[in-house]
Amino acid sequence: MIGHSNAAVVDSSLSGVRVGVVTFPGSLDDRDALRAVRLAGGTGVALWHGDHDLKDVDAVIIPGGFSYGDYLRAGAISRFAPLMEQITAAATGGSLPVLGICNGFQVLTEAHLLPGSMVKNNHLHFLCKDQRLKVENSSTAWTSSYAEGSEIVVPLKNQDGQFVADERTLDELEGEGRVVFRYLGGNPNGSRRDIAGITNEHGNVVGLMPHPEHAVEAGFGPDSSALGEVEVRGGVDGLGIFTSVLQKLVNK
Amino acid sequence: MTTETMSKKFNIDTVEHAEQTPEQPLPWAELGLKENEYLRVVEILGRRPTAAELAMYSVMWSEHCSYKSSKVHLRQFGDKVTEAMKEHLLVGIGENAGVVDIGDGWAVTFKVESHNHPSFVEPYQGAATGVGGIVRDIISMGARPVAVMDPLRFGAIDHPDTPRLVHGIVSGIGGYGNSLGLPNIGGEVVFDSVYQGNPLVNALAVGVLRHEDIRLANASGVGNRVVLFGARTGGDGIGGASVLASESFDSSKPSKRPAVQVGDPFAEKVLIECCLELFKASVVEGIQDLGAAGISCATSELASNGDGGMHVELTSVLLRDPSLTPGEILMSESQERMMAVVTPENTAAFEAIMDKWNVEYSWLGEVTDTGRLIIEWAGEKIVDVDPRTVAHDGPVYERPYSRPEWLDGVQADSFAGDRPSDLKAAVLELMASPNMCSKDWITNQYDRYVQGNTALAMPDDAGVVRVDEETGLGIALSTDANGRYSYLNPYDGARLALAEAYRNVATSGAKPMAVTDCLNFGSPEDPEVMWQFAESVRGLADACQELGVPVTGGNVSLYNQTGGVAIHPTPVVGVLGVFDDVARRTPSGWREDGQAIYLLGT
Amino acid sequence: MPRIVVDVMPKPEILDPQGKAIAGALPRLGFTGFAEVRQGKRFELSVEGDVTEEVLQAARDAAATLLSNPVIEDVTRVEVIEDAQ
Amino acid sequence: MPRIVVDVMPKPEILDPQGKAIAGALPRLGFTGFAEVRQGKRFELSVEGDVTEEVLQAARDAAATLLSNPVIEDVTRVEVIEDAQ
Ligand SMILES: Nc1ncnc2c1ncn2[C@@H]1O[C@H](COP(=O)(O)OP(=O)(O)O)[C@@H](O)[C@H]1O
Repeated sequence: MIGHSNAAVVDSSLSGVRVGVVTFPGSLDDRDALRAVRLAGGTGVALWHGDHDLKDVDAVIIPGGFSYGDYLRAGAISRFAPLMEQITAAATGGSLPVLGICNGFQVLTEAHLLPGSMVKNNHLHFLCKDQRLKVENSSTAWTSSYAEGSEIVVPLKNQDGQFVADERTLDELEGEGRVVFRYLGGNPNGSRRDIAGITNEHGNVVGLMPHPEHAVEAGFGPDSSALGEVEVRGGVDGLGIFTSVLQKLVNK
Repeated sequence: MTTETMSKKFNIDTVEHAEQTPEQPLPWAELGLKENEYLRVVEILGRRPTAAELAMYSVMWSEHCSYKSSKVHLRQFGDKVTEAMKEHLLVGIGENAGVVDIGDGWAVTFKVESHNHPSFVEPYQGAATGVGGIVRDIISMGARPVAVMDPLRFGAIDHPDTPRLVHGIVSGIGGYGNSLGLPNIGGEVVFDSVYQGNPLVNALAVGVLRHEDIRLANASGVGNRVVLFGARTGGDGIGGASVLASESFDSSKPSKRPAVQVGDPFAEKVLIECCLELFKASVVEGIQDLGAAGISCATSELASNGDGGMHVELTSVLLRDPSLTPGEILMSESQERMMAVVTPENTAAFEAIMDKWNVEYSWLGEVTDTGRLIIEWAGEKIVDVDPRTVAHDGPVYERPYSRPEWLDGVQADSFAGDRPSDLKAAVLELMASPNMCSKDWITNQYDRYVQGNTALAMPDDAGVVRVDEETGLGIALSTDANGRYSYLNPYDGARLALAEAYRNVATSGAKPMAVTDCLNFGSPEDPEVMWQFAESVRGLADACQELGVPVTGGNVSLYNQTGGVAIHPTPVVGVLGVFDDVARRTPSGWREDGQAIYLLGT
Repeated sequence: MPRIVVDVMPKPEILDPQGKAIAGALPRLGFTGFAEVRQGKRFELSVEGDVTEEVLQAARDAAATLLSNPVIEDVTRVEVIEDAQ
Repeated sequence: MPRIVVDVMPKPEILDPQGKAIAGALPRLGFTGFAEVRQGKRFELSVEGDVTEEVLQAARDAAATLLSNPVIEDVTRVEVIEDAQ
């Protein structure tokens, strides 16, 4: 059975890779993202939104949550955080790998590091479920551990998760292979073209609505995996996101 | 001084003024005090109270804050506890929440509370602020909140008002809890027409802490400073106190005070992180959350649990609504506020943490050795009381109770239908009833993953959360109640509620350790309701003793009735269990083919 | 198509967490001089046909019952607006 | 205190899930005759002191950068309003 295989994945050479996780006021899954980096074998570094210091990290994760309560628009206020300037500068050229999860994805679109935007789910409710996804692009900094076209199950949990963009942008994303994750088994929130995650033109910046950091540890993940049968809460399909970036940076 | 403060000062009812105008009529009845209670206040003070004192006594002596009708019965939870049951109790009944030792230097604090009436008036905000309030209780013990649960009761599923309540309450609980990053690990949903005009919204929160981090609500150390931080104080929740709008009592100026409180989960999330940083840096001596009765409660409880007195300047309170009078400021129930006691040496460190999290604060005064709680308004004394008389010496009632006459009839009325011929159809019908069918449509609106430690949640009978990542040490929680059983037999109903929650925790694989409860009943002034209450408490206390688990805290919610009709007695019981390693938890239900099925018990 | 605008604002005495978050952010972004921000809702209802007094009344009723929560919000405007085009 | 109003509406080509839900609910509640509903936001910024051209410009800039997201929303109005009192 899959699910008890965590330990086997860890590769000690990865521990030198430093992955920063930014905490904004209202971030919720920041400690979870740090744990995911650690379980994947890397070193997690806590970053503070108000600092101007990226602490020499090799990659950055903008975690989920409700930064500033998401009252205005999800991610709208956070994008102006001092640390976002550093991140934007380093990410734009294609060098710094940046992953935005859920609220982090929203921050990246607000900061124009990724196109499109998120609006309320079409059913208007918060939705928490184990979501099946297709990995459409395995050449990004965050997906190289997966085979192209492979399927994974990771938790989805949000209120403003409906990805929207104009047709031209959508066509462009599709044409350039920049749709990274697509919902399978029914569209959970009305996202255009079932898009769950996208990347920029360099493949270093990736944003997705579902939460891979909640499918990295057997016993605390989803009840299912696209890779085979699992124990109760044994799904660890999200771990590949974190090993991807660690491996890429180690081999650099 | 602003002109606003000036004009308020002009009208202010000072202690001196109270001494000079003993005959001044006061609106004590409008504030909910009974005549004997008012006379008792006069006796304690040796004069008439000032408007501000009246405000404090009236809220602190309300049923909600003083437990005046339930106290005599609740004592059994303490009386029936044995030394063995107390072995793992670090903090027992009486504090904001009980604290249980779970080993390896870890402790857990948990409590369930009601927000029934506000949720009927404004379902979303009522439920949201219910979650907010119980979470602040947990923070104030020094703990990081790690999960919430929500036992709910609604009226009939097909009643036209039910959708408003169900959707509002569920989104309110989700909206607030999800935004705080607290996994929702369980709860209940029951539909029954007795709850039509009186839904029950109980919210449970659980937090974890190291033994050395336990904080208590007391103000000690002469010269230590008292600080209020978090949200600004507005006119929230003091609609009924609008009689205090003009504290010279000579004007009928209408007061526009919102009876409804709006929650700000973002402010609370920041408050959680900021409090945890305060605890880690050891910069607070005592801390108290502000809930019902606001500053009245926080100052009088902190002062009376400490060893001296307290001196407070009320104009220092940061206001959202500058027109508030001193009495209203004392009664305001604005959410997302905390009060702390800080040594002078630690003030700079305290302020640095507030600034980091962008939390507003104001220094209100200091701890004294006078034994008095003195509150001033721009230097004029408006409150001068012994804080114990406000916080602890409220009235206690031995309300009459009697077994309802209708009970025998109800108990005799057994079900006499024929055994259904088509068992399959009967099972299907049963399973499709609103109380039996899947609750996914609710639980899917709650985040059960956040924090990454949830080992079991929906659809399992108990929620399980890991506490220590190194060892797997963790806890299980379940809440249960059955109002129908309790209606038929309140003594056994309470015992069954405990037994069910206890079983749910035990079958998950945890060792049951402690109990919290939320006792939802009708009016204590009705002797039959009072009997249901007395029987339920007796049943719960007896059952706790039999099972060897102590009640560590909880909440009493009375007056749950519409017109003359009370809800079914609904004692919601929460049981906490401990795992040495959550990897050993057992989910409910069968997952694989070929497993053998056994039926255990009688 | 003619439109009716409905503006709904949080009651002045009620806490407005959304407005508060924005008011906190403005000075950090260099926008000073604003004392307070309140965030409300603006609805635009397109009307099929002419805006008769009846339709306007329906909009007023909808504003009071569906579009606003009278416990915490005020309807501050129900008005026909001219279409820009 | 003088106030500046900022209205922000979802772009016409972007689906507005909340407006759509309201449009669906209206006829169920007996409010007919409405073809479409769009739900936007209305901000009221209270200004300390006078509303100079500078302050108004700050409000316009805040509207364009913080209060709206140009990918999905249009700022339809930035205007000083008279205080009722
Ligand atoms: N209001 C609620 N909040 C959170 N979880 C709930 C709520 N109501 C029910 N649940 C969860 O849904 C699952 C099924 O509930 P229920 O059908 O009541 O189970 P049971 O009948 O076995 O007690 C349980 O895990 C329970 O904790």
